[in-house]
Amino acid sequence: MAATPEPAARLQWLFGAVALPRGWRMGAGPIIAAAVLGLIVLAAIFAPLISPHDPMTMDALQRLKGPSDTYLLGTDAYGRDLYSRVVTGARVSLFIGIGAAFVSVLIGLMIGLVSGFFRLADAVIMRIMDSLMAIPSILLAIALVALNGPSIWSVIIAITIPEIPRVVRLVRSVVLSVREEPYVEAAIALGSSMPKILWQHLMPNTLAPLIVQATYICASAILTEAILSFLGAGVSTEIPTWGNIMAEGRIYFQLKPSLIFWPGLMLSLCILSINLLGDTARDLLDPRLKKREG
Amino acid sequence: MLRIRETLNQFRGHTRGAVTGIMAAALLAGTGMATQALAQEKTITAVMHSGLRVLDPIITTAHISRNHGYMIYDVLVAVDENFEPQPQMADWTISDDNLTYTFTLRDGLKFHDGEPVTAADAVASLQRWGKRDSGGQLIFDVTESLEATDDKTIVWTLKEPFPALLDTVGKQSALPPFIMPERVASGSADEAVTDYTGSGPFIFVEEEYQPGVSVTYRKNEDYVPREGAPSWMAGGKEVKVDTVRWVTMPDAQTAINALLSGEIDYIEQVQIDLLPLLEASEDVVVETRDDLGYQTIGRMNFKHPPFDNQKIRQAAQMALSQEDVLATLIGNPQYYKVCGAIFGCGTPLADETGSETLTSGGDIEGAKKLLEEAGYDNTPVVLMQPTDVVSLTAQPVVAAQALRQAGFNVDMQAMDWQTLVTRRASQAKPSEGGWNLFFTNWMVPEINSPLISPMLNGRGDDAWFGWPEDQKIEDLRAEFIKADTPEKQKEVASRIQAHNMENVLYIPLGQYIMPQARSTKLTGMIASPVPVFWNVDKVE
Amino acid sequence: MKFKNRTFDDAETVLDIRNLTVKLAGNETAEPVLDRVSLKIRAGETACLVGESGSGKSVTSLSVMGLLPKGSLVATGGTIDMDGKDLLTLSPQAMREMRARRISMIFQEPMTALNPVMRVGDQIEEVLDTHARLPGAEKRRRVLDIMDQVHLPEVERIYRSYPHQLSGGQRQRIMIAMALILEPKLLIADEPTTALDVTTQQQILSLIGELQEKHGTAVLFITHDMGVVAEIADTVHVMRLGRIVEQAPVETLLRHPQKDYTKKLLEAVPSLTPRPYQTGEERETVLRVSGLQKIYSTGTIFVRREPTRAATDVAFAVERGRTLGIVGESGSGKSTVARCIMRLIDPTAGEVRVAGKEIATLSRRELRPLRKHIQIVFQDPFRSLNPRWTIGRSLIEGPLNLGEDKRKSLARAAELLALVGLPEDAIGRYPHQFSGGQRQRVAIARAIAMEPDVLVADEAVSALDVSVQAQVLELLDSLQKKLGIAILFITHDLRVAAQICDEVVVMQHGRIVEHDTAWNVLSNPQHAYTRSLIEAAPGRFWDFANFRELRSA
Amino acid sequence: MLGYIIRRILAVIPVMVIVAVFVFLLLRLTPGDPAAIIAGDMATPAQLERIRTSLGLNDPLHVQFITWVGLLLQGELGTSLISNTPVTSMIGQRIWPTFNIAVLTIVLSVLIAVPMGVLAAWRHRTWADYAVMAFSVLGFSIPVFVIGYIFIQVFSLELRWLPVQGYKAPSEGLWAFLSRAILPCLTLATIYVALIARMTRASMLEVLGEDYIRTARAKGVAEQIVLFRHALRNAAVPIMTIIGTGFALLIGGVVVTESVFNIPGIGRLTVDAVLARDYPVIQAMILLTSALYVFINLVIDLSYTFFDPRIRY
Repeated sequence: MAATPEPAARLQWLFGAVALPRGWRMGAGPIIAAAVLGLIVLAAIFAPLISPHDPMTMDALQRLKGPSDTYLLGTDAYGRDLYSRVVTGARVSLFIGIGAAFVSVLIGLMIGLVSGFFRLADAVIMRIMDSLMAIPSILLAIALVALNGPSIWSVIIAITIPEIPRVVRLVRSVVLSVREEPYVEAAIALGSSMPKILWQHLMPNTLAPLIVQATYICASAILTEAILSFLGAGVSTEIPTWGNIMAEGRIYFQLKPSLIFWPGLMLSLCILSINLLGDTARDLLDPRLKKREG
Repeated sequence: MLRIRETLNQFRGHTRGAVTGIMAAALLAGTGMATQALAQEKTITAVMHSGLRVLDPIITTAHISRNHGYMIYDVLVAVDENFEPQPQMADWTISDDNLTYTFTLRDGLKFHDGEPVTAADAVASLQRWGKRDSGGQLIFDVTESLEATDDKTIVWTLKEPFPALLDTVGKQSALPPFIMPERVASGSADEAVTDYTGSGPFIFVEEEYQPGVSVTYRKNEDYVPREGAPSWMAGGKEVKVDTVRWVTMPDAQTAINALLSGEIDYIEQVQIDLLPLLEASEDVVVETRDDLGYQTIGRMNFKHPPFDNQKIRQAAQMALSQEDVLATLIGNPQYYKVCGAIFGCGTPLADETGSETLTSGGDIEGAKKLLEEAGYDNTPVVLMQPTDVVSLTAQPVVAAQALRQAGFNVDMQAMDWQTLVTRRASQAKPSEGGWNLFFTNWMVPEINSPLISPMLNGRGDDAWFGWPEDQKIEDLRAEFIKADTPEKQKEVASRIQAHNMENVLYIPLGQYIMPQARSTKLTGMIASPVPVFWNVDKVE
Repeated sequence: MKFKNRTFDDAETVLDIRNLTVKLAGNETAEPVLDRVSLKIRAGETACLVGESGSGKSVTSLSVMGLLPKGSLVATGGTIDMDGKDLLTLSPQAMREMRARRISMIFQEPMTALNPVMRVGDQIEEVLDTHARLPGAEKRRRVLDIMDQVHLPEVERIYRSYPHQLSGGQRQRIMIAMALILEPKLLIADEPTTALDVTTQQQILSLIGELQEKHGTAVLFITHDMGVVAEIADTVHVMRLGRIVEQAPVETLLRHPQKDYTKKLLEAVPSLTPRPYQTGEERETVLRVSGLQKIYSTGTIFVRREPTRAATDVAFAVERGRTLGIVGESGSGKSTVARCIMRLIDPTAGEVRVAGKEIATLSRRELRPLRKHIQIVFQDPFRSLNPRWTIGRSLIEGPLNLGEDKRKSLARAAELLALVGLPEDAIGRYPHQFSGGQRQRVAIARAIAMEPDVLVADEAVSALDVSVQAQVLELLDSLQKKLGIAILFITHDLRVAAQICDEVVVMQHGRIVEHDTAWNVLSNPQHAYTRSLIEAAPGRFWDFANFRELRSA
Repeated sequence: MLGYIIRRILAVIPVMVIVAVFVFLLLRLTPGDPAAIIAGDMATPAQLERIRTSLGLNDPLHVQFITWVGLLLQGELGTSLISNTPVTSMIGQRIWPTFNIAVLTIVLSVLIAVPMGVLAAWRHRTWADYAVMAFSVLGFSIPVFVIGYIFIQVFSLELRWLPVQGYKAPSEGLWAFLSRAILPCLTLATIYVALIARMTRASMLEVLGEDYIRTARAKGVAEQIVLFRHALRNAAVPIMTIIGTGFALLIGGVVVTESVFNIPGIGRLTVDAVLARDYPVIQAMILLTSALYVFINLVIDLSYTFFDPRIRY
């Protein structure tokens, strides 16, 4: 290409011309959210370095101890260091969140593009998607995890399957609305092939809403993992996740609330941040809301 | 604050009274039981350790179904707290050659439908039980005939003596021979019964039964208790309340809060860690129901490497420490006991031979050495960990850590209990859906004799999960059956103990007790491994 | 041409705006949106506020109503005087009481301006509920009365109707009824006819005039259409970039514009005089449509509905280097025809021959190589370019599809940009960096890049300001001369058609009612419908560009 | 309208068929053995095998499927493998607590959330808006069971205003019902309120930017009438939609809430059934909730005609 677009223009490419309003001021909320999330991600990455103890090593003599110099936040029912577990838990929880978001967006995007553009496939695909939507996701997740064994991947798959129809619908609705746009019709008139139109004209339009959707999937996946753990269908307690730390600690809710409090706090902060960033992105990317806000 | 709370309590008391009034009125209108003074209706609400789902106590060994069995059924013979068989529904005589047992039903036995209990009912029930219970099978292996000679007399003739017959028929766990009407008991032993007519002290209220949630028992007004004080499952079962409701609470803390606030009367099992919540209350008593409690155990798969090698089994056993397991599982030393006896400490056959490493904190170094000698090739050990059963989550985790320290390559796989139960039945290779090691808990009365302990079966594929082929244990068991004096039995039992530790048929990991908690309003509850609701009164 | 020439020297001043300044909220340094606007309207007067988009016309009217969007625009200076009160300083409550009673407003889009989920009768009645306490029967009588006054048929039925059940003209009548029911002194009309067809526009304009006369209402009329100005204005205020550049009585302004901007604005208004038909050499026919038909069946297997005939028996031909205009009001089927020819939709029957090849029945795949012969320019310049693509990428999309070399195509794209009058560096920029007119030039360049035989311009200048419109029309004309392209020009605007077309086809209800040279159609219309279209064109006797009456008329 | 309803109901058929096949295969092709839970710890492999045969679990898959579908077509949901009780009567016992709690939750949520959302949109970019948004983001960020525990701790254990657990039917007295239902409902409502408030706000923001709102204001109509008569009704369709789709969320919450507050509802029934591999119950429950979901969304689609006269089916 003759001219390389400047960075701002690259962003423009992703979000479309309507997306980035001029003179937009970022409130404090999203900045704090980004900072918190950044810290959590860093903690997750460097978990082995900042954990004073192995998060899986038990010490029967140190069960349910309060905070001390050795155990920053105390210990759990197996005498494992709570602080190290919460920090390490960030890894798995984030992995599940990001993994579920990534997989469902990827699969949903493919199916949605096809469905949005090919009438015949659409009828069949949407029936199947409607059916998947109709199955209550938490029950499906419990069933899938209980039946396949509670590994991280079965949790991710269990969360992903109910999310896919939502992504498909989103992508499809974008495709359906954009395919009537004059520039797409112009591309047809210019003799562009269907796959090319699909991928080059339509697909980029789905990215912005998909990013927003991905943040919600990520947040809800982390929450769902916690709920699955609570119901006894989560990841093995040997691998700490915020969900199963809480699930293990829940019977001590009154005696030793810190077992729920700290992972719960981290989880809520994390999801709060992701949701806030998602909301900010949505407010930025949604031209309808923008119109009103000038 | 305190004052406010008091006021609030009073307020609450008032409203609750009002609500009870409304409810009572509704009940009156609904059932037409206007004559009975409802203020005197005594109901015990009890939170049991698990939800009742299988109503046939013969088809399953689930403890909750057995407990249910003791509520609505009665047994011919029952073992008392001294492990002595005592007459319950029937008295007996034994012929001099020890081959013929004659049982005579006592008077006044009636099923809930009003029909008298006959010898034919008992025979059908015993026969169905014999198809399910392993001890029962052993007896029927040597049975010549079992007949009802008249309405009250049952004659059981053996081909060879079976000294433990009464102990087996009178055992408390896991499958006691409950007596059902013949029409019910003559059905298949593989299909659960659907007619819940018993002759026991309580009547099952079918309309109010919610599987897994709650079950209601009404007092059997026609039940005639045996003379004498109750002792375990023997003695007089006198019912002093009108209704007993068992409810399940999936959340342990909810149950405790409910007991503290007086919404329920009784919790069958309290997690030791939560005891501090109850200790502060003056309205609640925490106590142990019996001193035997549970034995927690590990079982290996003899069919697949590495545990098909006796030395490696020994190495694994050597690495484990009962203290570590119990401390993690239970925490409070008051409620657990390091015990190397496979038949359980506090039982007649208890013997701790060969359990030194287990009871003294494990010997990681020794295990390492043994492992090296055995030429362990780093085959992964697939260790199954149930995530949804509180009393089984700690053992695998502790064991995995110890085994790893000893040099094992441990692959701990988490699953829910159902998956574990399914998977342990699989004889496939561990890499193909099989397994190497799992843990479970037994009530001590379920394993306190070589006759009933499922782990001591050495018949290969016909043995319990793990499938050891061990002729020696089979010989020892045969010897035990023949032993006709307690001394002889004890002697054989100690050899069985030694052999078990040597061949590592299973690893006893110690004993623990689950205390119960009850409202101080409940009085007269007897000590027994099985929670019973006869003899209990509720005083307001 | 007769202009209104009443004097209002004695009339009472209804609204007096002085030095009104409006700024972006929270941005004191930016250019004001309105810069010291002063404006006086007297009883019975129609003041027209004209200007191109972004000139501040609507902001002025919203300031008067006190309806500036909260948090984004604020009035920072000046006064708006009415009834001796400064509207800018009134409390919200007091301002609410002024509305509908003293000042009312009607808006451009009658569809969106009416609440879609309320019956229109209730919406009118709500004005009475808000400002007057009347018994139910009296209320209803007054509502029906005003509905009668705006010449709505079957008032009882319409009273109970929802907006979507009415036509555009009826909806605008409802809006007018709502605005005038309390006989306010001032009516603000913000482009009230822009969204309407030309015949409906004429009716609405005369209705406003009629009611104004009856009630002596002052009208502040906002429009971009000089024709409308010539028809209805007493006084004209020309706005540009937030300032009033010229104010004068209508005739003075149209005959003797003082300011360059005003002149430019007037000169850009296309003349209704058609360009003379160039008879001449026989030319090759590049597009031939015959028997074209498009039927939409809306029924389902459960509900039988009458199918909609969007186009019936449409036939025409376009020769190389010529322009054929298709003229008609909304719903006449003109866009359907364009889209069928482009094969964006599939015609139900008929033939479309492009460059000698029949394309109406080809499959999409077979069609693709033939696409180069016929290209299209759409109405909305903001949506016809992919916002994520650089101009260059958009321009070479077609050539690349034809398998051309990328480097060569880019070089050619640069040439094309020069051809349509855009700077060369535009090639690496994005659509949002350009104005509407510039984008339309890019869209034209993109179509031209395929070197088509036929260019379909579907309302290609309708969304543009009049000055920009003139430039784009000029560009099309010059391209046609240079490249010999045939143009199929679809428009609702007779003035534009007169400017650019050699031949005109007039469509109504999906059928061609008249087909002749532009000259003949405009100067000697044969069909009644064509005549009504021409008669409805506002200011049709005035030659705006030359500040005088139309000679030929 | 009637034609539309018939068409919609016909369209449900393929959906339910896919759900049924999907669920059936999902359950049968994954490990798990109901016979094992029935028999308990001491059963030998041979005994398990006999129980499996008697339950019909050893039949070929297609035979099991046909048997099940045959039952379904007769309106039978089968019998629980574990407790031997007809599934219909199990669901019959357990559905009312869930239903009552769910209805109360939805009513409560709408009553709280809609005014919140309207307020936030009206006072856009003020502290009121930020407060509502903060709440609705927070509502999404705390696991349901944690919310439940906090409520129990505060209202039942500290303040002692309400019982900690249990369920009483409304027929047993309104206060008996409400005192036990209020905490689970509030717990469940948290996330639902967040969802609805957020959607109300977004939808209202969009509507408040519409021309007819400007028209209403130009008429001098008071602000609350603008908000509630003009705006809210136009904003209703997306709000209704989210109430419908949020139903799935509610089911998820119900499962957890029933555990925390010990309510004998269908949520726990399903979880227990899954953990026990009680296939007929799981199948029935998923089929039932799916059908309910489809039905609720049909009702919601029909409700659009009430809010928006332009929508005609």
